[in-house]
Amino acid sequence: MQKSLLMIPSKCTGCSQCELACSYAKEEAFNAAKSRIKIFDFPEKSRHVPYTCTQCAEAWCMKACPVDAISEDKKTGAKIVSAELCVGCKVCTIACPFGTINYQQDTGKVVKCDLCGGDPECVKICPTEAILYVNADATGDARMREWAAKSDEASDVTPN
Amino acid sequence: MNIKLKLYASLMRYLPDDVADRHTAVLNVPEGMTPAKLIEDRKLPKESCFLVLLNGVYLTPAERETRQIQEGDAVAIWPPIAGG
Amino acid sequence: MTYVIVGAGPAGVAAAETLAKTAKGSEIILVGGEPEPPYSRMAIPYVLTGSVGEDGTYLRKTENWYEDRNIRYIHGRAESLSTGDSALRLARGEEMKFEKLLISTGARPIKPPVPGLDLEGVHHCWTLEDVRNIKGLTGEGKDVILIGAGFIGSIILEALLESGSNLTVVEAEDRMVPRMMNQVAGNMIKAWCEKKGVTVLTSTRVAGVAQADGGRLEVDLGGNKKTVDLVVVAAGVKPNADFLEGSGIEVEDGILVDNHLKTSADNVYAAGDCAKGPDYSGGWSVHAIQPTAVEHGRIAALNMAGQVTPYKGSLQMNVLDTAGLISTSVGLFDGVEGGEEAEDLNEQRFKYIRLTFKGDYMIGALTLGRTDQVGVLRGLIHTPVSLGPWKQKLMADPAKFVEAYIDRTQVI
Amino acid sequence: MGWTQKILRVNLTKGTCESEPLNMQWANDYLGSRGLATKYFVEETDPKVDPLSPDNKMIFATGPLTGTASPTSGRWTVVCKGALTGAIACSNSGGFFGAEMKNAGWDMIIFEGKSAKPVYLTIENDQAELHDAGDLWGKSVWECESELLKRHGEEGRVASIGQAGESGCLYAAVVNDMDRAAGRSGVGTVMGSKNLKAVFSRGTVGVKVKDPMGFMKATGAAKKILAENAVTGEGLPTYGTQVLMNVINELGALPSHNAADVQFDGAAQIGGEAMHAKRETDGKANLVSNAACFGCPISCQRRSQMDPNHFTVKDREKYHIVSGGLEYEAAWALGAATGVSDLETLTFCNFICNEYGMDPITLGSTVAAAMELYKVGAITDKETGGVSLTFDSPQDLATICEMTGKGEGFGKEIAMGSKRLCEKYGRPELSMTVKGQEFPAYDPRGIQGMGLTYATSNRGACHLRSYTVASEVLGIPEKTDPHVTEGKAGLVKAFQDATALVDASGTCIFTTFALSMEDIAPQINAACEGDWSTERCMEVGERIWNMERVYNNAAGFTGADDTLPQRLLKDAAKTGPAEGLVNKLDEMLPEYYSLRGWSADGVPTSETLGRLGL
Repeated sequence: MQKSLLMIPSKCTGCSQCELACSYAKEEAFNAAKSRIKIFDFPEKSRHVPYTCTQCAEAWCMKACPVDAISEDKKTGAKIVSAELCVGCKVCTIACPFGTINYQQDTGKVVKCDLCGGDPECVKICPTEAILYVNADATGDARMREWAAKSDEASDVTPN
Repeated sequence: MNIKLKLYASLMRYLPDDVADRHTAVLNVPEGMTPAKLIEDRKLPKESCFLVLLNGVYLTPAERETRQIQEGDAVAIWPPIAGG
Repeated sequence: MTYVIVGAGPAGVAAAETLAKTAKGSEIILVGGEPEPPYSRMAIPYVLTGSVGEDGTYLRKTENWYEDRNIRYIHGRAESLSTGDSALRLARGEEMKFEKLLISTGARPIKPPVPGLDLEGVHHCWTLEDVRNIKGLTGEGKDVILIGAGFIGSIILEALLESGSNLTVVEAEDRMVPRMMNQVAGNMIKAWCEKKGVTVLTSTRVAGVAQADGGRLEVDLGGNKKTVDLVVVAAGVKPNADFLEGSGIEVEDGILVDNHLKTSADNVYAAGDCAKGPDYSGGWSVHAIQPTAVEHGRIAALNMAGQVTPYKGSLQMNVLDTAGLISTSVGLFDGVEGGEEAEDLNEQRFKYIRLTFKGDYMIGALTLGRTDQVGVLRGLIHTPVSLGPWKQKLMADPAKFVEAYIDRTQVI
Repeated sequence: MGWTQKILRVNLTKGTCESEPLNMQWANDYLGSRGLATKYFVEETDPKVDPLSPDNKMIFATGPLTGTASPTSGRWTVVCKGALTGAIACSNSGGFFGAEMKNAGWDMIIFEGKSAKPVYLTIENDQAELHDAGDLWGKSVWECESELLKRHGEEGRVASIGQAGESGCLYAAVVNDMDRAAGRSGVGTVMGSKNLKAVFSRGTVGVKVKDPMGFMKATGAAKKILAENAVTGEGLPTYGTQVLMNVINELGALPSHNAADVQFDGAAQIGGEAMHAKRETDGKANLVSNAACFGCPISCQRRSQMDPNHFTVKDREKYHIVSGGLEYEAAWALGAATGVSDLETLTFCNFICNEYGMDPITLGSTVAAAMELYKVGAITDKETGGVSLTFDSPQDLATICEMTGKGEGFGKEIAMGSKRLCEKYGRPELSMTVKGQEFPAYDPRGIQGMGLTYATSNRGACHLRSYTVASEVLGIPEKTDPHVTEGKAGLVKAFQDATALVDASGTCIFTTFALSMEDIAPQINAACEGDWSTERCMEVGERIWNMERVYNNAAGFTGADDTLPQRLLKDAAKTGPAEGLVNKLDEMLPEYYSLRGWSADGVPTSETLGRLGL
C-alpha cells in the first residue's frame, strides 16, 4: 500500500518547522523560502494550512514536462524532478492545478515534494502531528483526488 | 465541614455542576480530609494535579497526603502550567 | 488495427504512448518529420544558451523507449492524404495505409512578406537545425535583430541576450507579447527588457533586409537602418496542414476537430498545434502550447482506440521567462462583458496580478514576477472552483489566490 | 556557522547602508543577539549618551540559532540605551521577522545617527536600501506593515513603530508581524527618535549550521522534551501565559490597584480560563486559537477576537479582526493593576498597544499610577482635561489607552511613564518602578525572589531577566518557598546568567520550563564553531550580565538604584497567604552582590571582571 501525506490544518500552529526540515533536506540550509512544503495562513479563521504536492495520479506536471524530467518513484508513488534533465521551461508550474511544483529562479529548475524517498522530513519534525504519512486510502485525500479529476481535461471517460 | 475546592485550566471539567463561581465548588467533607484524599474522592487525575495550594500555600506531594483540611479552607489545584 | 500518427512532437508521442497502453497488440507507427528523435521545441532556447545539449530536448530519455512499447518510429514528411482509401503519402513516395490516423504535425514559423528574409544570416529559431545555424552568429560583440516579440520571440530573447549579443527586438504591435499579455504587462516586460540592455522597438515594422559588407545584414526599420550579424524571425507560426489540400479535411487556422478531436473525416483525428480544438473558455481555438498538445494526444488516442472520451476543452495558458522576468497568462485575462476584474500592480518591483471573473468563477489571470503556486490559477479556472466569499476577497486582494484555492477545495 | 558572519551598518545621518564582517572573537565571547549586540553597543556608544540623541545606537540582532530548526528559533532583539530607563535596554521579540532577517543573511543591523526625515529600511537578501517614509509617518503599526508588505512583497516581514514611537511615548515598542513586540524600555522610542519608521526584510539565503547531523539530533532531542513536558507540551499551548492569573492571585502575589493590594477580585474574569469561556453577549469565546512564532513547537500565542458589539469597538471594524490576544503580563497591567475586570476592554487595550506600538506593562501600570494620583487628588479633571481616571472603570481605561497611543491630551502625560508622571505631580512614591521601568505581574511581597529580580534587573524592573516564579511558584526546576529570602540570591544569579545565554542564542526563554542548559548547549555547540559546553554557556551568560552592569554603572547607575518602590518594602500585604509580609530585599541584596563578585555597593570587582575577560 502506498502512503501519502495527510495534512490536518486544525492541528497546525504555523511554526514553520516543516519548512525548515524540508529546506535543510533539499537545500542544505534552513530556508523556509525554498521549502517544498508551504504553510498558508488564514488569519480570519485563525488557521494555518501546510500545503504540498499530493503526488496525484494524474500527474499533470509529469505529463506536461517536455523533456522527460519528471518521473515516478515506483516505491513511493512520488513524482520526482530530475534537476539534471529539467531545462527550466516552467510548463509544469502552470499545468499543475494545485500549484505545488514551483520554479526556483536562482537554480533555473523546478522543485517539488518527493516524499523524501518514503521518509518525509516534514512529518518527522512536525511537533503537533499536523502532517502525517499514512496509507493512501486513509488519508482522506480522496477529496484532493476528486479535485484532481475535476481538473482533468477529459470530462468523462466511458470505456467501450 | 464545608471547604472550597478550586479547580483550574483542564481540571475545571471535574467541578460539580452546581459551582459557586467559574472555578469554585463548596463541598461538605468529613473531618480529617487531606488534599490527597480529596483528589481521590473527586476522581481527579492525580498526575494532572501538579500545583496544589491550601489557602494559597503550596503543598509538597508529601504534605498533600498528611495535611488535614480545616473548615473553610480552600484547596486550589492546577495541572502543569506556566506563564511569563 | 493499424494506427498511424504523423508528427512526433509532444501530441504525437503522447498519443502513441496512450495507444500502446489502451490498444495493446495494435500496430502503432509514429512518423517524425525531422531527422532527430522526437524532441521538444520548448527546450530549444536552452540548447541555444548551451545549458543543455541537443539530447536534452528529447521528449523521452529512456533507451529503446518507443521500441519497448511497440511504437515504430520512422522519419518522413507527409505529402498528401487520401481519406477515401485511408492512405498517407510521404515525401519519399512511400504510402502508408492506416485504419486510424492522427495528425499531429504541429506548426511552422511564418516568414512575413519582407524583402530579404531569404538572405543568409536570416534564421528562424524553431528547430534544432536552426539552433545549429544561429549559434555561431551570436555572442559578445555580435549584433542581432529579433523580429517579433510574441511568445516565441520572447522565449528566444533570453537565450540571445545571454549569449552576450547586442540585441534589438522589433515588434509590429504596440507592446511585447501582445497575444499573451495586456498593455500593462506588455509594457512592463518591455521596460524590464530595456533595463536588461535590450533595445525594444514596438509598433515598428521591418521594411527590408539587405546584404551589407563582411557578410553582415542591413535591416531597414522604416527609415532607420541597422547593420547586424544575425536576423532571427519569430513572427508567428501556422499549422502544418498544407498536405491536407484535396483530402477533404476541413482546415481553417487549424484543422477542425469535434469534441472528440476527430476531424471531418471519420477515421482521422488531429491533435496539438495543428488542431483547432475545443476551447474551455468558449468556441474553438488553436492553443499551441505543450500541455494542450499532450492532452490532445492522449484524448485523441483514447477516442481512436474506441474509448469514447469527450474533451472539455483546453485552457489557454502560458508561462514566459523574459530575461528573468517571469509572466503567466491563463484563460480570458482580458475579461468578458458583464464580468469583473481585479488588479494588483507594483511597477517598481515588476509585480502584477490581474484576475478576471464571471459570476462565481475566475475565468482568466495574468501574473508578472511570480513563480510560486501559479498553477493554482489553472486549478481555479479550469476545474472550475466556485469562489463563494473568496470572490470579494480576491477582488480586494488578488494575490491571495492560493489561499482562495486551498480554502475552497480543502477542509480547513 | 550558525552566524551569517555579516553585519549591516545603517548610518541614518548619512543615509548609507554598509556590510561588514562579524567580529568572530566577540561572537565567541558573547554568542549572539542580546549578548553580541550589547557587546557591539557598549564598545561603540558613550554610556552617558542621551537615549534620544542621534549618538545613541540601536541594534537589531539575531542569535546563531535564530532561523534554524532549533525549537523557538524565531527570537530577535533590539538593543539600545532605553528611552524609558536610560539604562542598557534589550527587548526581545518573537514572530517571524527575526528569522526573515537572518535568512536574508544578516546577524545584526546597527542603526546609527538620525535621519533628517522619516525613512524606512528594506532588506532583500544582500540588498539594503533606505526609502522615504514621509507617507508612512503618522500611520499605525498595522497600517504601516500592511502597506510595506503590499509595496515590497507579501512574503516579507516587517518590524515597525506606530504613532507612539513617533510622538515620543517613552515606552514605545518595536512591533513585528502585527502583534509581536520588542516591548520594554522604550526601544521603539529610540527608533522613532532616529526617524526610522520600519524595517522590511525578505530573505531567501538560508541559514547554515556547523554540524547538520549533530544539530538535527540535538534539536530533535530538545523538541522531544518540549513535546513530552506537560507545561510546554500541553499547558502553554492550551492556556497560554494567561493561566497564571488565577495562580498568582491565589498565591496573594497579584499586585492590584497600583500595588496597593496583592489580590484582585476580578482575576477569574480576566485569566486564561475566561478567554476560553463563551461570552454571554455573543456566545463566542474571546480566544480563537493558539499560534506559533517561527520554529516554535510550544505555540503559546493567543489569537483573540472581540465581541464586535463591545462598547470599545462597536462600528469600528478594524478591531473586529482576529489578532494577538492577551498575554499574562498585559492582562495584569491593563487589568489587575487598574482594577478593570472586563476581558473585552483589556483585549481592546492590548490591540491598541499593538496598533500604536506601546508596552502594555508600562502603559497599564502608568494608568494605574495615574488612577491613584486621581484618587488621592494629586491630579484632577483640570489636569486630565476632563478625562476621568477611576480605578476599576473599563471606560476610563479604554479612553486613556487610546489617547496615549494617539498622543492626545492627558495621554501625552501618560506617555511619560509612571516615574516622570508621579514626580511631576509630587507623589514619586506612587510609581511602581525600578530604574524608571514599571515592574510586572508578580508582587515581590508574595514572591520574595522577584523583588531581587526587579531590583537588580539591568533594564529596569522586569520578570524576563530572572524568572524565579518558575522555582518559587511552579517548582521548575525545583520548588522553593516564595515567602523566604534564603537561597534567593543564588537562584536569581543562576536564572539571570542562564536567561542571558538563552536570549543570546536566539531562542525563547519559555523553552527553559522544560529544557535545561544541558539540552540547550548541545544545540549551540552543533550550530556554532567553538566550544559551547554547558559550563562555557553559563560563563558567557555571566559575562553578558556583567557587561550590562558595567555599562549601567558607567551610565550613572549605582547600587542605590538596586531597590524597589517603597510600597513593596514598607506596606505589608493586606490579604492572602503573604498577609503581613513586605519584600525583604535587604536580606538578599548583599548576598547577591557577594555571589556576583561585586563590591558592597554593587560594582563588579576587578577580579570578577578579569575572570570574565571584561
